[in-house]
Amino acid sequence: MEEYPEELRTPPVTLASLVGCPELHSLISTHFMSAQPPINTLALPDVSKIIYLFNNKTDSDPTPTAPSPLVPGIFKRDWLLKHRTKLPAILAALFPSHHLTGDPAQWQQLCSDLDSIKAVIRGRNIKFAVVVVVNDNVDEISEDRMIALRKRAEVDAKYVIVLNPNDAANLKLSLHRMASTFSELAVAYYREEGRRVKQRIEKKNVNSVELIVRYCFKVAVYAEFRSDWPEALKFYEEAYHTLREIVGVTTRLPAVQRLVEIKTIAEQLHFKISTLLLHSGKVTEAVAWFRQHKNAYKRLVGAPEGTFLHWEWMSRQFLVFGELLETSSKTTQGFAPIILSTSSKPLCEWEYYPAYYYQLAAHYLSEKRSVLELAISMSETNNEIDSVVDSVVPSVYVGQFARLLEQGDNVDMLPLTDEEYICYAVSEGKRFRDSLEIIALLKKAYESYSSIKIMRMSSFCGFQMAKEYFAEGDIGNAKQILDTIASLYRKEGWVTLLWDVLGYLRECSRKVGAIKDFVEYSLEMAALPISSDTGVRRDIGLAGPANLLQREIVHNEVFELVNGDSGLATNERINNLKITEGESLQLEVDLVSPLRLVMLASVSFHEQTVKPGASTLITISLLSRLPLTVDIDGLEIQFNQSNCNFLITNGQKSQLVEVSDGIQQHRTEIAPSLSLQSNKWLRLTYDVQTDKSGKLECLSVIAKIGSHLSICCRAESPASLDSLPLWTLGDFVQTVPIKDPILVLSGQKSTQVEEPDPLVDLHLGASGPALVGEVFLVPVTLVSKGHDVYSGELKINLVDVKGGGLFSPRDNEPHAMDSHHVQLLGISGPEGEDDSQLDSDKIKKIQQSFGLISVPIIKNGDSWSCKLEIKWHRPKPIMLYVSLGYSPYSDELNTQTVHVHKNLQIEGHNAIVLYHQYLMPFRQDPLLLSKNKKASESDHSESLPLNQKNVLVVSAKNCTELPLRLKSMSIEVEDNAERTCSIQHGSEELANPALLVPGEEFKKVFSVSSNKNKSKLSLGTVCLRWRRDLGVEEQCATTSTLSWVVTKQKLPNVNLELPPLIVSFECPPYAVVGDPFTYYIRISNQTQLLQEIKYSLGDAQSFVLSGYHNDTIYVLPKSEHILSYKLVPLVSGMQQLPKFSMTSVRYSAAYQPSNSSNSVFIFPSKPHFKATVSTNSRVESVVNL
Amino acid sequence: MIVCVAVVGHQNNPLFIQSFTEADDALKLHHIVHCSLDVVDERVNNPKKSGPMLNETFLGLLYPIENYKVYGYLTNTKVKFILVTTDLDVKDADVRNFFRRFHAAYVDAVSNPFHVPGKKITSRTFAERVSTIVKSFGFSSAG
Amino acid sequence: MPPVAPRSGDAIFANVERVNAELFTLTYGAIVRQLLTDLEEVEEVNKQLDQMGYNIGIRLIDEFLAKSNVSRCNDFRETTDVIAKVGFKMFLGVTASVTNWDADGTCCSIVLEDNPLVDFVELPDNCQGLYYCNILSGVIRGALDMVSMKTEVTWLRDVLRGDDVFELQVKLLKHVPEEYPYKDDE
Amino acid sequence: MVREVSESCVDSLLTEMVSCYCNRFYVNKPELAARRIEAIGYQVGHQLSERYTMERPRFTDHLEAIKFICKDFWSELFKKQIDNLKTNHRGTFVLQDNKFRWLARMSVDPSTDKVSSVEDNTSPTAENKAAQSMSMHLYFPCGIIRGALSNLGIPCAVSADISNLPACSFVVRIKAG
Repeated sequence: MEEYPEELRTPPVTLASLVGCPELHSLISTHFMSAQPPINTLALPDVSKIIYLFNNKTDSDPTPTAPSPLVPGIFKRDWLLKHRTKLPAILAALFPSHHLTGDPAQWQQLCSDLDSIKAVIRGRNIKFAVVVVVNDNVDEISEDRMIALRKRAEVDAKYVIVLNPNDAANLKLSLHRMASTFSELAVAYYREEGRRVKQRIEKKNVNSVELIVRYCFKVAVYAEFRSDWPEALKFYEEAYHTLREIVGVTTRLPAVQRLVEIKTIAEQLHFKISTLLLHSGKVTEAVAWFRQHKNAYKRLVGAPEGTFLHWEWMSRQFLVFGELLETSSKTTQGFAPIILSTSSKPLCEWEYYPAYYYQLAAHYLSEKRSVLELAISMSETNNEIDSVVDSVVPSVYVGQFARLLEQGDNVDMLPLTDEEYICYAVSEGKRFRDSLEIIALLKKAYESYSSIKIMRMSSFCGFQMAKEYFAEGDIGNAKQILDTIASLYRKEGWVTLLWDVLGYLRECSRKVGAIKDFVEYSLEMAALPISSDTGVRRDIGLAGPANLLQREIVHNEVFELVNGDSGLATNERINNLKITEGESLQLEVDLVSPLRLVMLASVSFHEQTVKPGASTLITISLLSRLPLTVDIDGLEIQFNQSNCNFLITNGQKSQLVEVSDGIQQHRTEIAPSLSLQSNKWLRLTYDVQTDKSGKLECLSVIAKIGSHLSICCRAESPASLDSLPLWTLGDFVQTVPIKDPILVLSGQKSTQVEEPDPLVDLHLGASGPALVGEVFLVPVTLVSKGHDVYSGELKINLVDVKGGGLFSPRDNEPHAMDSHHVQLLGISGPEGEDDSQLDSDKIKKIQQSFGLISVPIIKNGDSWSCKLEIKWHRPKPIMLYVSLGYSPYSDELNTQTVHVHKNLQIEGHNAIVLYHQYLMPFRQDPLLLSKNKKASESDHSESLPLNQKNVLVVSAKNCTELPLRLKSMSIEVEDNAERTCSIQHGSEELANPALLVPGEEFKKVFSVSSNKNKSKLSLGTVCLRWRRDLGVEEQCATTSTLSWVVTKQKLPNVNLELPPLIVSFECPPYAVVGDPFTYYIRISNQTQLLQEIKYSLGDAQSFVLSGYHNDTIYVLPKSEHILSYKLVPLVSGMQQLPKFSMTSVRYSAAYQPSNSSNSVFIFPSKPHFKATVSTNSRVESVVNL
Repeated sequence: MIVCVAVVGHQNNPLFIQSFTEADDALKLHHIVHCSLDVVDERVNNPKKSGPMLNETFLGLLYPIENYKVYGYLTNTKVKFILVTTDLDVKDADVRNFFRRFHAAYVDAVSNPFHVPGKKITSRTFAERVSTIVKSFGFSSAG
Repeated sequence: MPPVAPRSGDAIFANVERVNAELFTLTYGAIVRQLLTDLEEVEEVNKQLDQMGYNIGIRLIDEFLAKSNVSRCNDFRETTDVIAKVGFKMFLGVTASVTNWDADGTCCSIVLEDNPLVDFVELPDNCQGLYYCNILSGVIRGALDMVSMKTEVTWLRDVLRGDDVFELQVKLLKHVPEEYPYKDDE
Repeated sequence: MVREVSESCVDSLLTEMVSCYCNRFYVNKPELAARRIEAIGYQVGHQLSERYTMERPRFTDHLEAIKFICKDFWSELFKKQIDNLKTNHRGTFVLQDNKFRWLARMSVDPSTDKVSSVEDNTSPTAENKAAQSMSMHLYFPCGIIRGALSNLGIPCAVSADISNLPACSFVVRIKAG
């Protein structure tokens, strides 16, 4: 597109010419440029210059005057340019206002100027406008002056424009008016011009088709000037079609040049048309148009000697259209190509891609190049033509050339003969390096395709590009592109294409003497699955024909090379590839390498696991797809445990293969034969043995071939072997690397070596169930029997047997520590070895349920022990896992560890169950209303009478199977809670810890009284100090050494209420048969209200009594009523007093006193007491109350 | 006349490719076939462009290149048949008919127990059948 | 001559349950291929095919006798004839012919033009030693065994190996004319 | 006209194939035998699907392909269609054949146990031998279905369920991706 003249590439712009007032020109022209539509200005300082502007035109335009019957050319080369730069549509004369208003002389001058201008533009209907430049206020130009001016200038009023550069306000406005006026005039001008030319076409008397073409072109251009695109398109197309008719008709020029001219014109018209189409967004039309353009001229090759011109032209067509398409697709992005499947020749997606056109442009250019080269080789011509060639120049007409002939000072143009022209063209052609151009085109295509992920197409372009690079000797670029392409062809298995690419790559590496690359490419080629002839016979690339024979040739060549055979020296193709002695070449073959075809190693252990020191079988299977049998000198099998590496040498080869350093000490097997036949598994089975535990994996198999080459194949497991490239062998039944049907499916290249049996005993000496709360000690003992223990480590794990997990955030605990049900508190080293020292040098990690502690070196036969401290917060069984990991050897290299595991389930029990009860004062019963309600209500919390002395009995029961020692029992109140009641009891500590045998209870009595008026009473927490009974050493064990376990239990809150009535009984502590005593029943009314009481006293056969059996009484507020009875006991022994029952009418609460409180002991006769001191702890604490 | 036919596997690997030209452009034809796979992908991946012939095995004209026309066919088993011809105006009917017969031949070829699915077709019988189909191209429906 | 004329193979074939031959052909092909992958050695495969054929043969003979109401035939010549004419037809839907009798009537050839087993089949180059249809020879051997004729069946011609027809040579080794167990069933 | 052979050919061939792999090659490695039998079925299914999808537009989705298996494919093989197709719309399909021909034939086939006696008398009791060989037989049709589907571009796993004979249902689990 660049080679087109600018005037052709861009749409034409109106041209206006300004005369006079040069100081304003720049101002005006800049404004016009930015106006819409823009206007180019042609500025003339003063009228005198007009003459020069136009007179040259007068003689250089014969067309209107004498239409010669034979037109020398179709388009004038300069016509378009002229109309854009020289020939204005409007001429505007600028006059300063004072020329109108000033003295007559100035007016005269003005008039004469006007006349001369009119003289010039007379005949050609250039539009005329007058601009009056006012410097100060406008109004001083009198109306009649203006009219006079208009008369003189013969212009319509609206074409006289007043411009005042000084008043900024109106300047813009007036300039704008000026622009619009001008463009209006211009449109008129171009329309008239166009109509004029059109008339010529319409009246059919135009005798030459050339002229019609020219006229159509002009009309179109004029239409473009006034941006009437549809018309422009219409006439360009008309011109184009008419032109097509000329072909073969006209005989104006010699054949070749005639064609050249026509094609050039066609090219311009086509360019215009497709530009217009694309700019109006008609992509599909444009593409269709291009297709027909291409088809119309494709066959017009013309005379054989000029063929290259045709190809060049074609190439340019594609290139230009491609560029147009690209630019337009940039502007109007995302057009969706719809395939017009209705039409007979549907467009297809590809014709919408610029890359498609670049590709073909390149294609034609290479066509051109080949033809041109031919032409050049033939055109060894006489030098008189050559002299002509130098003087050839483009002629006046587009697409024509002439030779310039200077005689003295007058120059004239002579027509060329075709022969001369061809010579000229050829010599021109010589000046260009087509291959660079071709590369550029292909690059555009390549990149454009790959940018829209059309990989195959782009690869194809890339390949051609690479070939060009190669031809140019730019090996670097060539190789780089070829490599990327090769990978695609590999991936999709296009063997023939790959073969070709590899052929080039191979030559590239040959050229730069990259021997490793050369060998790799060669081997890959040789291994390609090309068995039958692929039909690619001729047009073979550097690779030669793709067939078995050629593969074998390549195979032989490369193996001769690596074997350093002297025979190669003669072969000059390979002279810059040499392997010097001692130099070795190692190829790596991994899962992704293309060389996987060349050699593939599948390795399978016969067992999944092995005992250390025991030997297991391993099968190494090699497969090669090279066309010929390869004789391997030695195989080197490498494992992750290098001491297992071994070497297999070829029995037939006498000379010893040198092995890569560090292998010598390893064993060497001798295989009868190591010849690797094409497509046949070479299977070798040997045994390996290791005493190092852990994973034993075969890493790689290195095949040594000849003195230089070694191929290192990554070992693969047969189980995962199916990932071979997808093109591998079509015409063979697939074979498996191993015969054994199981190994084929499951064989692995690695095996697990078990660790040696441990020779250390691990004892967990735990005794009985643990008690909740106490620190439970589990002694761990290590006894070494046969192994020394180095860098030993104990791991301890506590696991909930029920699997519930030891950590339970769900139940919210008052003590954070209780969030663990069972907790590993610590690990105490063996006696004598104290923690601090143990901490200092050894690891010791303790978490809630996990512990890690390092074990010192234990010599064979020695033992070591420590204690685990575990605390239960909940009664639940746990599983204790203890595992010892150690290494039997002191040296750091051999870091193989042996493990011993032990586990033990430990029950956790509650040691002590606490419960409590409340007692009333003796023979006194408050009436607690809540008691009566109890039945109905669900509230089971106890209630106590307000400001009465109450008795609390707390008892602790030993529910274990072993005796416990009790230190103390007390009730503690949380510090924060204010004391709501007073609790008295005896000394915290018991004088000497009480022994509590299993199942036995320990009771302690507290007296509780509350006077504060509170409904609820929080009593605090019972807190019990205890420990296991140590039996024998109980005595010697002083309290200081032994830690006491503290068991706490919060007492439930109790309700307090004021009893309205309190009944208390009074009678002597004992009575004697026969002699009477008084039995008082005291009913005290605690309330402010009068209480009506119904009571009754039942009969009792063991007593005779006097007094009312039942009655109703009234007890006054805050006072008490006493009933007194005389009783005479009749029977001795513990006797029930007569049963008393009463009902409070107010509360409708019936009420019986508890039986316990109303029985009395009757002696048969008067007893005699002696006071004694009891030591019984229980009595004592009662007395305490 | 038909210059090249090819069978391409669902991984775009060539299963069978045969050119029928005396001209020395076999390799070029291989390239053309390979490139045409891009068009097939395009057609299959956004069927809206290919309009009515959605899911039809016959893909129609893939793309025109200098002097060649390339036609495509995609079986239910994602196997592609590519046909390259030099004829300028080809009847769709002929191409369809060609592919139909070609498909039948292909099916018999892959029914050979020794044919490994997804691997090259090396059957001679297939090659022969193909060349007869190719020879008879155009006549079947023309007359 | 047997009292009841044996029904013609076509008649029987028309009446038996028939299935699409493709399934049969492809299945057999798949089996052969699998055997080749598992056993690798062509000779092994031949042996296995023959063995399979034998097992099938000793089973099919019942159905054959039942359907074809061929009364038990003691004469070797007659038997082979029935197998060729009726047997092949009623099972494979193809007819075979018996030729090349030797002088003492203990050896002949069964010739097959057509054979559903080999539709679509082409032997790969590296399987040339394979007797693809070896199962047939096995079947015949097995069937004849059950009518107490010890035979040896070998391939003389094989279309897959480029011959024009299949030719099986059946050689009678020894004929044990004692009652064979199936008498009681009838 | 489509070529045909007697059904007993196919049946005896299958029976023999199964017993060959179960009782001769992999006597006490049933899982290996199963693999082989499945592989054979796979190849057959692969080839048949190629054959039976000729002349028909490409399937747009999995369901279409499955339906094809249930209808045309099945009737080509068994002269009947799958009786019931269920799916969970998450890639699992259950194809039920109320009277699966190959099993039906097998169970009535009197020669099965005789075969076993011919091959090895060390075999366990006849009926669980039959059950075992029946499940072995099923690897073949499973392979066929898998082969057919994977050739249609649907990688999947197929298992058979004979909990209620003679009905047999094949469970197809399509592999994601």
